[in-house]
Amino acid sequence: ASSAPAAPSAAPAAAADLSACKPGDMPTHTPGVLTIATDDPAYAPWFVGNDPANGQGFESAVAYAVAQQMGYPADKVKWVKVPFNAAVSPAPKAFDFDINQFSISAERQKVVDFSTPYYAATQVVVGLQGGALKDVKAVADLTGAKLGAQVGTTSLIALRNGIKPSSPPAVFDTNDLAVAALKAGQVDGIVVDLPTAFYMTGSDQLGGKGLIVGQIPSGAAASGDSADDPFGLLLEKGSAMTPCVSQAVDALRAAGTLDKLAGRWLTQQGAPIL
Amino acid sequence: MTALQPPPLAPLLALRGLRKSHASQVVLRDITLDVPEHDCLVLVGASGSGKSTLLRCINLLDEVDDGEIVFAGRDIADPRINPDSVRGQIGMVFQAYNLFPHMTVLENIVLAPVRVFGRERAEAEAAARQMLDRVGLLDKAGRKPDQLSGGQQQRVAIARALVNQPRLMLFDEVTSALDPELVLEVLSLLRDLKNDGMTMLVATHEMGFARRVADRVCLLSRGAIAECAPPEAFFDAPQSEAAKHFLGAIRGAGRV
Amino acid sequence: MTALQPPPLAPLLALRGLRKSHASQVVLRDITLDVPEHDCLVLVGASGSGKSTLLRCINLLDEVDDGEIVFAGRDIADPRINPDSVRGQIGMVFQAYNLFPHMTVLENIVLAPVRVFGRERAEAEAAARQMLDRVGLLDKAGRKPDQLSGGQQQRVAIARALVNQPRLMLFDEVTSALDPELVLEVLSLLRDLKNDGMTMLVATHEMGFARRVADRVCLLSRGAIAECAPPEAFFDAPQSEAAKHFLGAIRGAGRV
Amino acid sequence: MTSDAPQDSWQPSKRAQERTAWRRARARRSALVAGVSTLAVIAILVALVLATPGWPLVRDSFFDWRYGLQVLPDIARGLMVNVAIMLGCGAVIVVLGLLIAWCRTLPGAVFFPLRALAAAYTDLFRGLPLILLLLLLGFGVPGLRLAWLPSSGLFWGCVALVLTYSAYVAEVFRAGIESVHPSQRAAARSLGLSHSLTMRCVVVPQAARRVMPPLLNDLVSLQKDSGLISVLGVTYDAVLQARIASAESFNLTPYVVAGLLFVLLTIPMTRLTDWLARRQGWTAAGGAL
Amino acid sequence: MTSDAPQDSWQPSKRAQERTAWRRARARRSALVAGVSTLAVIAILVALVLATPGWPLVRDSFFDWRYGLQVLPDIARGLMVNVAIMLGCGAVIVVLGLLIAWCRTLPGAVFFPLRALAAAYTDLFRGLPLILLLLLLGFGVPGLRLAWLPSSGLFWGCVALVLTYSAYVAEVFRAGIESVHPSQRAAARSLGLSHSLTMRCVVVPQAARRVMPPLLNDLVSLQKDSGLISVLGVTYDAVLQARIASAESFNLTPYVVAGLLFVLLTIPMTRLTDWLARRQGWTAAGGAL
Ligand SMILES: Nc1ncnc2c1ncn2[C@@H]1O[C@H](COP(=O)(O)OP(=O)(O)OP(=O)(O)O)[C@@H](O)[C@H]1O
Ligand SMILES: Nc1ncnc2c1ncn2[C@@H]1O[C@H](COP(=O)(O)OP(=O)(O)OP(=O)(O)O)[C@@H](O)[C@H]1O
Ligand SMILES: [Mg+2]
Ligand SMILES: [Mg+2]
Repeated sequence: ASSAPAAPSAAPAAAADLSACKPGDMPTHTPGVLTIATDDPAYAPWFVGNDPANGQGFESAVAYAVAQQMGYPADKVKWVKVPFNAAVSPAPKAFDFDINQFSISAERQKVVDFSTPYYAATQVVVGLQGGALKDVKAVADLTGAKLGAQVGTTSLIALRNGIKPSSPPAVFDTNDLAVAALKAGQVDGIVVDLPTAFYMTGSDQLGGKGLIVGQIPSGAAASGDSADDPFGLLLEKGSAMTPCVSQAVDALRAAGTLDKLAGRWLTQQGAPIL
Repeated sequence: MTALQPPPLAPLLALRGLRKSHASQVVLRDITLDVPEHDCLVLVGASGSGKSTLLRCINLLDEVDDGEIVFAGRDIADPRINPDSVRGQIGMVFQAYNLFPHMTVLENIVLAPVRVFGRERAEAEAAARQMLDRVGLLDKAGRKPDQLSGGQQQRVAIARALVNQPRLMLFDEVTSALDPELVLEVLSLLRDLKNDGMTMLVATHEMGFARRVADRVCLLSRGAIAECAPPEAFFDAPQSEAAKHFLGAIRGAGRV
Repeated sequence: MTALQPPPLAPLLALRGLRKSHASQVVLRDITLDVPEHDCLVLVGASGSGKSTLLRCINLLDEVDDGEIVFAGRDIADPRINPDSVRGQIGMVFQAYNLFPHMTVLENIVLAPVRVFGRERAEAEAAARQMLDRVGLLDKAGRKPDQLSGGQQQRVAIARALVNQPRLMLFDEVTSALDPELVLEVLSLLRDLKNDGMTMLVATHEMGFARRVADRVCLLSRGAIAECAPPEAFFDAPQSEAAKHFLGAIRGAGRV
Repeated sequence: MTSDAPQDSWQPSKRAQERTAWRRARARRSALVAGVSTLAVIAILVALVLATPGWPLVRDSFFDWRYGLQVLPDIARGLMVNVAIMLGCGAVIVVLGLLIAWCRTLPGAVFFPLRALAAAYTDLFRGLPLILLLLLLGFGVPGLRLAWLPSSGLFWGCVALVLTYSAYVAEVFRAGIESVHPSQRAAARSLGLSHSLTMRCVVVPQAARRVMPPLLNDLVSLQKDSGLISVLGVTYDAVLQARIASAESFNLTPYVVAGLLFVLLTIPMTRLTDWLARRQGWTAAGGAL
Repeated sequence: MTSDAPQDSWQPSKRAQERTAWRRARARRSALVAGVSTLAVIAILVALVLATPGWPLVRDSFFDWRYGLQVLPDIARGLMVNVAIMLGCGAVIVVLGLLIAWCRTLPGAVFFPLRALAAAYTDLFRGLPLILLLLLLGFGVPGLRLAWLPSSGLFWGCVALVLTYSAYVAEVFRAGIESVHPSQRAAARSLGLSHSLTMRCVVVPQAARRVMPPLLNDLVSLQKDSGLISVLGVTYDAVLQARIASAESFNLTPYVVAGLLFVLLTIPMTRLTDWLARRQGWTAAGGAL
């Protein structure tokens, strides 16, 4: 499993003019304040208690770190709740950037801007202890299983391309519903990113009966241009702040802050590779 | 005419102390009446005197408040009676015709024979066509009721009721929309029916009709029977005040 | 009666070569007819001969295929005419009454005065009550039509049409559901109307009515006017074959 | 001319009393049979469910009343949003729907274009999924960045609801209008009422009562769908509140709470419209035949 | 006894021809006015939209036809799912809805319990949000782990649809049944038809035609809601396909494609039912008055 990716190459805007990045004084949505968005509900372990402003959870911590880097201390940060569709729509955005496990892809960059990646997740299969997947040792053992994943995530792509299941995967609106289906025995397993998987099995979300079956080997998840699942901060298409945000992310990565935060908030090791 | 028939033993229909009210208004009060088999009883009375209501009660379309309706020896006002078995033996022609607008004339007529009496469709249609021919509407068999004139609708309603060959027929203003010539036809139709043994209860404003067809004429006045008599006696020597008043008014209108 | 009135100059209503067909069936053919002002013209004819259709055409409820309907000097069959302005001056009583079931009797009657003629509601209600009193239904003002007997509904329909004080009244079977006494009342009502200067076109099967009220009687036969004559001439010396046949049938029915 | 039978001092005969008693007894017996059998069926079902191996898990997932009570205030607040949107849009929808139905029933060849336009409107907006209209109007229109256009997501969400539901309601009204017998129209026109007065005073009132139940269908479903506006990120309706609450706790009880609140809200609405519809005009249910 | 006027060799008079010509001309003119003004309005709107600063972004988001074409096969396949569910459930729903409406209109005190049960059914299932029923049945029931109960999510999803929509359809039918004048029922009963024959042969046929438009409303909306089963992760309906495609690309064109397909599907359904309804019985739209 990898955490912060080594190269910032995924964000083409990174090479743009950086002279406009005056700390604490950028053309933000609300002057003088950095407005950061995430969805409602915001899920653990990325956020804690559905409250992004508490600084707890990986993405909340990253957001504050990026803000700090850009010259906006915590009291100059304002959080807004923006649903997925609104974040990706062509309507004017009510935020400066949105942090919500958005995977970077070329297709998506036609409508929005991304910062350089702040995290890269691997995808794992979660089942139930004593369930149909308890004896799975290799990806080949999974092809006949009934698996599901959340719509719009790299998990779904990894499921499709990495496992190539014999029956179409079950697609869920949210991971909550995927978990409900797993609990009800409607699916044998679900594919989620590794931190989420640890959270699911560690909390009582699966009633303590969750089981991390294993990682889908990276590369098997290949969806066109990205090998793993790099998350980027999402900005309005053509936003003047994209280079500055990327610059801040790059700086945090270089300083090891991202790794440190990941280590603090996310459990990332311990899943066998299938 | 009545003299030709032997005096009937038990009435086919006997009403005993019938009472019916709508909300606060008492529409029928203490109606007692016998209709012997094969007889034609004509109900006359002012508008709103309760003629239609009485016919509806006999056909169990309205629930009476009190009293008995003895039909063929059974008290059909009793709630323990299955009204459908009774209604199948009683035909009714409504004042407003009440044809089924979504069916053609022919379908209107064959509905009951096929559905209720389980007759073959072909046979029922043949009988229906024969009935239609009798009321002069054979060429309208495929029409919808909305495409017929008032008199044509009334005749279809008559055909529909008669095709079931009921034991008792209730006619409500059966000739109101008919021209004189048709009245004659319907009149002779009713006479034929009577000769075939049909028992009839006819509510009408046509005094000529009452005079010619009735075995007995009953005057309904304010929801009660004021007088019942053979037509000659009723029209020529009325006994009750109500009948005298009624006939006086009619004479003034030149209707008798 | 006709002799008392001066001969009218221009007819209030003149039909010229009227033709009307329903789908493939020709219902009215080449109807030409004058109704002088203050006259009462009675239409008689067999059931289905086209009486109701003719009245509907005059009231522009049906579109004619051909011909002119000259009302008060204007050809109202012309599509350029606004039919509402015409209908406001013509009252009609339908064979099936067509009362509005969601309104009380009183509301039925005041609807047009208030909405079309812009009269004060209080004033309109007073007029409506007066009309209701004339037809003997003042106590039923607050009832719904479904709670009335057939004859009561017919009288409400008459009141509803008359309260607009139209220049021409079209009555379709206006006494069919009425008892003889009421017929007399309605008859005198129509006579009063005539004396007040109303022009009337009445389709009826009541020959007694035709004889007593009509200035002229017209026989409609198979969609065409067979004969038009003053009542005495029409009933006692019919000219056309159709009229002779019609009257013969009526005599047989004992209706004249 | 005539007058009704006078009131009298009638006392039901013994026969009538016996009949009434028999009818009552039968009604009571049928109520008893139905009540007992319904209760029995429910009891058996409940017992069956409680005995299943999965019940404890399902109970914790769906029927955690303690948690339900805890989220109730949030969800009730969300329900207020549903109700507010339903009331606001509902009024516009009924008026617009009536207008469109009206256009569709205009007579004569002259009004063919208006009829065709109204039909096209109905076809289009009834056919389009609400979610598409919400996205298109809620994001597409503000995305055009026109200063003089309102850019409020709530506004455009309401517009989407109005467009969709007015198409449904128009069809409901059309059915009602066409169910009024043409002779009623003829009678009104013969009194001199114009087409539009005829519609307003005679046809629509009769139609309105007949269409009450399907109209209420649409209002109930509008109330639920009003929550869809929250895809635009502008409102917190009851279902979104339930989703948020259930995401926090991995517990689906909030959905059950929201569902029950919706039911509690629709029942009085149903009774009210039924009562309104029944107050006037004939009524069939429970009648004599 | 009587007979109609015989056919004749009538030729329209010059006056009649002139009137017909005038009527035609007026109809033509109104069609022209309406057509031109509609086109003008559309053209102006389109021009306005095209000129906005945000248009290129909106175009790329919603009207990327190249991308739309690319996702079309997936979405069309999804639509087949919608249609299949709609047809399968639709049949059950109509039958069940009719049955419930029937129960609600049973006469007499004896049937009060049945009426009350039917009313309770309608209240409950019309009021519950579909999403709750889907979750409860789709996850709750299989969660009970009863071997003898079907555990297919698709099955329970369809049950949820049937429960919800049969409540709606029951109300539609009830409105139709109650709109048939009681005198029709009286006439049928007087012929000896039982209550149920009266319903089947006289009342329901008349009601059915009157309720066609609202019934179609419910079928159209069922067709769209059938996609909601996909919250259970069991089907790929058109909207889910659109969501998957658009979530991958952040492009909303797939929704537009799905929306257009839905509209294309509902239009023939609408025309068909209109035609069915109009074939029999009176009709008002475009009539003479
Ligand atoms: N549903 C009802 N509710 C209240 N009153 C009613 C109802 N139906 C009828 N009535 C009243 O009952 C009385 C009798 O009505 P019915 O129809 O029996 O009269 P009728 O003798 O047939 O009169 P007609 O000769 O005019 O048809 C009338 O005064 C009428 O107003
Ligand atoms: N909508 C229609 N479609 C087809 N034919 C119709 C329609 N309306 C009426 N007719 C036919 O036109 C003829 C004339 O009907 P109309 O109602 O004018 O007769 P009428 O003289 O009033 O008869 P009645 O005395 O029975 O009321 C009838 O044969 C009838 O069947
Ligand atoms: Mg009567
Ligand atoms: Mg007629």
